Amino acid sequence: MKTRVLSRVLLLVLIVSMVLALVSYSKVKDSSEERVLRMDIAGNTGFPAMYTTASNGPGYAIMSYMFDTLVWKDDQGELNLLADHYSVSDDQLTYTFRLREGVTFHDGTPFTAQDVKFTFDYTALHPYQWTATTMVKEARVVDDLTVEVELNKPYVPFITDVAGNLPMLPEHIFEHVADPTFFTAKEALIGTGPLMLESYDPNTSVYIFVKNPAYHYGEVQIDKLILAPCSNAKEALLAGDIDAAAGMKYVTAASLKDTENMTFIEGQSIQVARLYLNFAEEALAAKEIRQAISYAIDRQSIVDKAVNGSAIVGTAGFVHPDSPWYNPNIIAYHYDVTKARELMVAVGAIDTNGDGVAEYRGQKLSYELLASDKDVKVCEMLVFYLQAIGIECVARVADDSTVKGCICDGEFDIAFDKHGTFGGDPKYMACLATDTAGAIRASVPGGKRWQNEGFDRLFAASLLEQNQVARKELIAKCQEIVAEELPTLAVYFPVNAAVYNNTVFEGFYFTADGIASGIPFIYNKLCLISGQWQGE
Amino acid sequence: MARRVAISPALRNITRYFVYLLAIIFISFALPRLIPGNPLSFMAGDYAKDVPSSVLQQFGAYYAPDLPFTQQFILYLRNLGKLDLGYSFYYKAPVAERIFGALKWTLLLSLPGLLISTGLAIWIGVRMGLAANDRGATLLLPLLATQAVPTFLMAALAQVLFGYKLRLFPASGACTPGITASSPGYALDVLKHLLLPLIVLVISEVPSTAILSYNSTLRVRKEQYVSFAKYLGISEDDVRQQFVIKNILPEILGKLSMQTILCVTGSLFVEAVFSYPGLGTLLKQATSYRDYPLMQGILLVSCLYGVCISAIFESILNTHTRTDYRRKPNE
Amino acid sequence: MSDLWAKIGKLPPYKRLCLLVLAAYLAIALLAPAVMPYSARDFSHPPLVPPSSKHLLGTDELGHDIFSLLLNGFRFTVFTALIAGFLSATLGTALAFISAYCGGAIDTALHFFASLFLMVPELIVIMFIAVFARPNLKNTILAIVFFSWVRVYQIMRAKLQDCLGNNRVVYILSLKGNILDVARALFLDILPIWSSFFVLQCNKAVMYETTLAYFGIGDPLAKTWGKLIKAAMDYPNLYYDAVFLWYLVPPLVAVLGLVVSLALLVSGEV
Amino acid sequence: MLVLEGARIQYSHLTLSYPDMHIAAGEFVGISGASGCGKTSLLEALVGRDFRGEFSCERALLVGRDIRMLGEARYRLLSYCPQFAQNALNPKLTMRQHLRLTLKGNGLSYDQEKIEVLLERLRLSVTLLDHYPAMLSGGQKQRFVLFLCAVKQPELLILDEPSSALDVITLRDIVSFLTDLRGKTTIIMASHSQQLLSKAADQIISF
Repeated sequence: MKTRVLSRVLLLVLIVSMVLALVSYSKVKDSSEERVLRMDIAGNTGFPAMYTTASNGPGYAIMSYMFDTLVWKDDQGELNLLADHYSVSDDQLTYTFRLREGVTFHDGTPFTAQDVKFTFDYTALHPYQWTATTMVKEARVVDDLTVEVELNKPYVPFITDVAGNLPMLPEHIFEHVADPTFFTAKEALIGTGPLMLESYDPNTSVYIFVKNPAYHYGEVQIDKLILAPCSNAKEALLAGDIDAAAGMKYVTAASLKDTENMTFIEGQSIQVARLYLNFAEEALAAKEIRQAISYAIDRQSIVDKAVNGSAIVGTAGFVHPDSPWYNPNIIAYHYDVTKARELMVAVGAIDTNGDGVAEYRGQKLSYELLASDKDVKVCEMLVFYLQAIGIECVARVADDSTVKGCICDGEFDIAFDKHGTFGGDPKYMACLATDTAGAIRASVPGGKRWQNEGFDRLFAASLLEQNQVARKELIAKCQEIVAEELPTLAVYFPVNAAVYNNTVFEGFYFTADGIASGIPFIYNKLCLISGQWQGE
Repeated sequence: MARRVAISPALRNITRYFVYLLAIIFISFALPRLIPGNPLSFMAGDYAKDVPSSVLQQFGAYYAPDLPFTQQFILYLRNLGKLDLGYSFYYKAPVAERIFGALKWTLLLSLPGLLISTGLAIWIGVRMGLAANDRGATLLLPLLATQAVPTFLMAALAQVLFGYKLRLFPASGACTPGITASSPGYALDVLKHLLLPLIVLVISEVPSTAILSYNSTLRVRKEQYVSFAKYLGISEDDVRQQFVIKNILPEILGKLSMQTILCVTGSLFVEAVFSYPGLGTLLKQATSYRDYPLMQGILLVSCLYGVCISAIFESILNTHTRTDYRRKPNE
Repeated sequence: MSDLWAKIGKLPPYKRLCLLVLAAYLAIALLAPAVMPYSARDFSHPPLVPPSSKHLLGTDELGHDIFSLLLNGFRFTVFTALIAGFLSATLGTALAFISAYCGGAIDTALHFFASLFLMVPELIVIMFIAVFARPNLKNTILAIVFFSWVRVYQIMRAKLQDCLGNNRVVYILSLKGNILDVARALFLDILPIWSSFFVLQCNKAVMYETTLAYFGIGDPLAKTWGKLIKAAMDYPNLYYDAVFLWYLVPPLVAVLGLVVSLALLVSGEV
Repeated sequence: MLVLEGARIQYSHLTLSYPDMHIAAGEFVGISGASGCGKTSLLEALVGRDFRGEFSCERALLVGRDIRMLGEARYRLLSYCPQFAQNALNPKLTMRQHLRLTLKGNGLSYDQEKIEVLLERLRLSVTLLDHYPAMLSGGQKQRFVLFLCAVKQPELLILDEPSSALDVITLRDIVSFLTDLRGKTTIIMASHSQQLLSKAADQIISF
């Protein structure tokens, strides 16, 4: 009996020492001189080729490490990337791009005007989900490095929306590809970008890139970039498992502000969190009730408490207050319950039977409030505020996809959701117009929507107006209509933040108006060119 | 009963399992279709304008959302007959390939977890049950308390404490990013990443089995043959192994069968916290991106696995009880 | 009544302690509205205040008084547990009785469904339900019952099949008694097992509730302990400045206390 | 061998007291008395493991040592064959496994010849060794229990109602088996049957 106990104890000691040995072994880091930068990524973003990458922000950003567009943005704003310079014809119909000299694809093939033409031709055949190229009539090769793009009709945001979004494909590879959405061979990743994919593991969602030594825009400052999912970015960053945390919540990032070696950066706000109202509900279709709702919601408190100050209070005109397009003269709708109640009474929404819920034309103002399970706190506050003016809401939370899906299908009464692409050119206001072409899908609710001829006319005119001052005037008028009519209610504009370890790499920034169509992350590839490697 | 004698038990079992199979195929077909909203609405992400038409075609050809329900089901059966689970439009890869890629990691984590936890649980439970004067019951409190701590909480605490603060183990992932199957030290690296999730999984799984074997032991212990074994002077280890464990085994096997079924998804919480690339993580990804073929495939594979496991355990239990022993010599 | 007291008197001391704890839980659950210093819906307090005499357990990010939320959680969790436990123990027993009494095709069918339940990994089903069920308290309870009746059914069925074989029942059957007579005759045999199951299922219900809360099933605004724990876990700076001491630990201890007492009460019985 | 003085058993509603006993080595003692007079209670209290009552006595010595202090070690010295031995065998083990474990536990080696002789005396066939308990009849089980008790070569063999599940013929076998053991082993046998006791025992103590 004694010997058995002894042997068991010995076995235990053996196991423990093995484990400890294993663990101590892990401390030995490979001491190669490679400059490896490690960042976090929010889960799997698909096979990172142009047509196969996930249709979310990180999906595009990761793809853009390998593929360049004609123009691009850094923290200052627009710059020419594959284009050396471009010009626009007076009728706004023809764009002439002069390409940068000496650019090659990762496999050594030179990048020429023919590739640009091919890309426009190819996307006409195989629509690209990130940007529509339907307005392009024809792309013509002028010479090896010059290409002309002719449009069907003027499209003012062409440079930001198309030239700044559309990755240039190598003709010699894609000319043979019939269906690019299922093309996941290694060749599908050959572009002109600063990085080349070394490996992608769909199981672990780890992306490893190596530098493109022949990058045309400058020397890449790192040798390797590793992107891996990380469930606790803050601790991982402090522990040195990652060098930069891109997908950190604002509050978490802010808590690292004063930490040694950590740099906290705050992005521009290019997202909107807003209330969708279903106009099939008679009461919600009444302008006065929408205005009452707007007065009844204390947006400042929501920003302070529900999102811990990581946002800017929403404006009624659906344009960001920091934007050059913002019209400061619109109605502000400061929190005012008395006024809200007055509006309700004026329009006849009164609680007649004393159950605490108002009725409007015989119908009880009792709704379901749909929101993402990430926004339960906002949801709780909204329910509370609406209750105060006699609108009863039952909260229903679901995951992001369900919420977006229900909004797109019109299966909601009142919904709260966030979406991006809310910066830069105000073309995103298309989601409020009758003709929603050009708006991202997630921002257009299904079912019965707000429709206003005056707005439609002004907005359509703004898309064609070439004079900036006149266009600004049109957009300002649009905002006035929106603020008065309140087709949607912008609750707040979230602000993104990131933290990185400045002893490893210095020079991350948030891109002006977001990467490409407004992606609010620090994944801009040009950080890797302009930044400096700090580690030894 | 007499009428049934004509059908052999083997045939009856096969029929039964065939019906189970149909039932789970139907479940895997029906559940994803119960999700509200048009599947196509979900596919466009936050920034995308529209879903590529070829993806839609591919999806429509397999999932056929516009056909009537019965025809969809027939199509599904036909595809399954061809062993075609469809194409994941999020990963742009065959569903089967993605599932087995993830299943590999899940099993790597949960099978050892299951073996260790069951072994440990029986060891603890039987010892508790056999301890003199009910002293074993004192261990009941910590076991129950451990059982009551939600697994996700335990995992998160362990990760912060051992992974990040004490740096004893790698805190997340299945291997160091950058190390591939061909690099030297791969196996060791995988093992290191496995340890912390495994420990959490084992700790979360031990209490229920331990309490079960404790209760069973208490019952068996009251049996006359255990007392008699003592009277005969049979050694304590033999009493434990040959008299107690052998007799609580059927119950443990029943439990084990359930635990093994839970294996495929039971480690979900642990996987989620440690970013471990298993089936649970895949399912979460699939549901959040509404990758219907993938969701359907995961449901089918995990339910199939469940049926197989319970068939295996049932046959083990049957052979076990058959030799046992309940047969009278003249029967 | 005196019978009950005698039974309690016979219990080992630790079980009596469990009963005491459970009685305390029930009392707090009943008294909570009177004792709560603030309403659970009141978020007007400054957010993230450490414990003070005004806020015994501080406030959360929105500005709820955590102590009030905790008391409120007693109501939700204790009553959810009681209802779900009662329903699943009763449903399982009733089905088991039907199964054992009728036998034949009905038994085969019920047993088939029960086995199917055990074969389908439940987390998978939970995740699907999370996507399509409307979250409210009723659905939480239904979900709990849905997942937990099977075990009761299986064990009860075996026990009832034994019981139905015994003489007394055979006697009633021979007198052409109907199903109700049999049920009445077996009532006293079933009751103790049922009550053990009831306690056990209450216990399971509490644990399910925390898990379901993690998946976002249930009324999003009902402040159950599961929701409180999840809220605490989502708070990014939980492990700094000892916040977890008043944010995470109290609901966790409350859950542990309930689960452990319920489990200890029936330990060694089922 | 065994000394017992002033033994009393206290149940909640009942008190039993016993006459003093002095049993010498090699003796065959019968304990007689009507059902319910406490024979089994005494034996359980002295050597059993599942006794649920309060036992008190002035002296209880087994080979000169206090039996209450011996604990599990007492089973090195004595064999106890409980009443209703139908459930005394592990359903998951064959008779041979029972035998092997018993020998192992007592540090004895497997002596084919001796075992066959013992089995023969109890009129048990050697082939039965590979049977599971469920495959044996009640009488066979009873005899196997006795066989296992004997095979460990105890100094003291205690039997409680060995006749309970036996017909007259097997009873005769058992009596002759026990009488053969007399002299080598001290035997205490409790039975309500005066006839059985008077046939076998040297001394009969009546309660």
